[in-house]
Amino acid sequence: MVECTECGATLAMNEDTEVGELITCGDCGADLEVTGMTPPMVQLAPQEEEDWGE
Amino acid sequence: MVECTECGATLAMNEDTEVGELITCGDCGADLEVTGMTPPMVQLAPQEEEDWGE
Amino acid sequence: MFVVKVGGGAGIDVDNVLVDLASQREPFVLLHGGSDETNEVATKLGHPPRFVTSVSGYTSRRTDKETLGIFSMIYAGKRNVEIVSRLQQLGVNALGLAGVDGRLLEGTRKETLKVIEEGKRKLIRDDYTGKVEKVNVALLRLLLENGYVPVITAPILSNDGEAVNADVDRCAAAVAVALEAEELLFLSNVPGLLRDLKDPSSVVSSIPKAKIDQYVGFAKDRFQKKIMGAVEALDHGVERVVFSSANIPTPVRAARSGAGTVIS
Amino acid sequence: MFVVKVGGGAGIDVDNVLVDLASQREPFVLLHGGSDETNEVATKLGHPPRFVTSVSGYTSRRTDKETLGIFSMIYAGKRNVEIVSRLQQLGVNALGLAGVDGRLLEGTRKETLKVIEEGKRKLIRDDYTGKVEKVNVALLRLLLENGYVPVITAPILSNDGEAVNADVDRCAAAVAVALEAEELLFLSNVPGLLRDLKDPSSVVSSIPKAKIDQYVGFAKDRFQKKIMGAVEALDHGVERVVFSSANIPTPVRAARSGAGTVIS
Repeated sequence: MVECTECGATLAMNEDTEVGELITCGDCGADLEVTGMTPPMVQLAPQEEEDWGE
Repeated sequence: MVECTECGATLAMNEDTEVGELITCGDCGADLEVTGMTPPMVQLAPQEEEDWGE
Repeated sequence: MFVVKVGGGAGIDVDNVLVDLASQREPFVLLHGGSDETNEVATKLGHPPRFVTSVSGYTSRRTDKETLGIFSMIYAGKRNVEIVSRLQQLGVNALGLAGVDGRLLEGTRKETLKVIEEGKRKLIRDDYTGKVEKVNVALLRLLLENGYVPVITAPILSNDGEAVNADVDRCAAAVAVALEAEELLFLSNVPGLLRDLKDPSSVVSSIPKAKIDQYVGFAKDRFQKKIMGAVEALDHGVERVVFSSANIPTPVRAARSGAGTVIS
Repeated sequence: MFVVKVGGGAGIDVDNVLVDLASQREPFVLLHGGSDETNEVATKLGHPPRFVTSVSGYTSRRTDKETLGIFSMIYAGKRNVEIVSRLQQLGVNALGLAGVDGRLLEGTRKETLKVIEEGKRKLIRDDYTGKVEKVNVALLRLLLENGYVPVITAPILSNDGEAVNADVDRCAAAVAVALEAEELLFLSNVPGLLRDLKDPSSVVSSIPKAKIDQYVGFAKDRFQKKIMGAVEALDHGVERVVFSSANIPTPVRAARSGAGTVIS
């Protein structure tokens, strides 16, 4: 389990989650980047100026 | 055996001679390039402007 | 002045393009890719290519530091040297440049990349990819005015002085706009935009820029990017963008006189 | 104006040289090699490097077509891009050029090469090696006058428009002469010409050009070629040639103020 850095909600993390993976907070919808597994840690993922890719 | 293209002398060729090898005619000293093995063939090797290499 | 981009895919007769370019009187600038050969060499070097799909559905080459090195070996090294020396042999005074040279092509490196890999959404941080935003047109004019023909490829230079991978199609569009070229030609192993991918004769011969949205649907992923590049160029002054085959006789002359798909 | 050639061997701190170059006020041109990395990649690609010794005793890289491709990948590709982008990062407006670009370095390809291989004298015909004979100094001046710093490497262009391998030390000498540079610096992983190869402190500090023959004996094969290049440069107007280490603090400044072996 890990706490959403934006709204504090507790998020479940399934086994095969990896560092670098993006998960969405069920409560506030924030995009979170998994930065650690033991212990599980997340941070707000950077907002990316999405464009049609390179 | 093969004939020297410069002076006509007959030259012996040992077994491990290869195409591309240089051999010198015992009689006239010409530098000959082996261009074939079966049958053995030679031609005068180009005169190279020797310099200190690249 | 026209700009030609010749693809790096397998089955593209680059020499066919170079021979035709050598007979052109009008000034031109050439850009080239090298994707297939990069994949081959990367695999042989034990660092096989990986492609990632961005969350909005576009694929691009996963470019970590090692991949960037291999990318430079082929694009800026082997292929650029081969094309430049072949053009010199054909009497064209070609001069090869990667985007890093003299800050010819600059852009922002994407610090992070949101991608989908094996069904998972991931954030990639060590990707050396960027979007071209600036062209050193003064350098291009300097070389053109002194009789040189620029032969340009990636990598480009990021704002903090790093070499980064960039889509050469998009670089071609940026160069065409910067040079105020009338025409931008994309020559590759496809005859143009096909209504039916399996039917090479189903080439859409011409598309008015305003109706581009009706046709984008035909294009598959990579081709959609090419069309985006074309639209960008047309929006900034380029008059005609042509997608045509590199493998037909006199492919440059043909593309300039209506072969393939012409967007204008 | 001075010319610097930084080696491509392992153990050469190229970045150390680039940082020092970035602080130089006087205009300069940089040349670089890439031999060790070329050997590594050639081996990984299953085409390991082979060196042949000419009948007069000089070794050079056996350069068949495939080797030439790998050679271009590293010299003109990966390494040139790395050096140019690092210099740009340091505020130097570097512009990378291989000898083929704009016919910067031209020379005669050796149609045949008489070599000794496994004790046999052989004639090699498909070797892509050449000797630099012409420098496009107008191109160099054009770039220098417009604020660009040329970063030059092989391959060069043969008279019949083929890319060929060439000794970059010799190219550096030819560039120094063409630019009428006062100084030519060779920076590598050796402190200079050593009286005793095993004793790094046995550096010969200075050699008057007229007495070069007394010292050539100290040099082993590859270094003899470097000295030949130096003599050639001195015979054509270059005032000082310095062989010094790339790995000492401020290696360029040190070499310009007497470190290493100075021939003048």
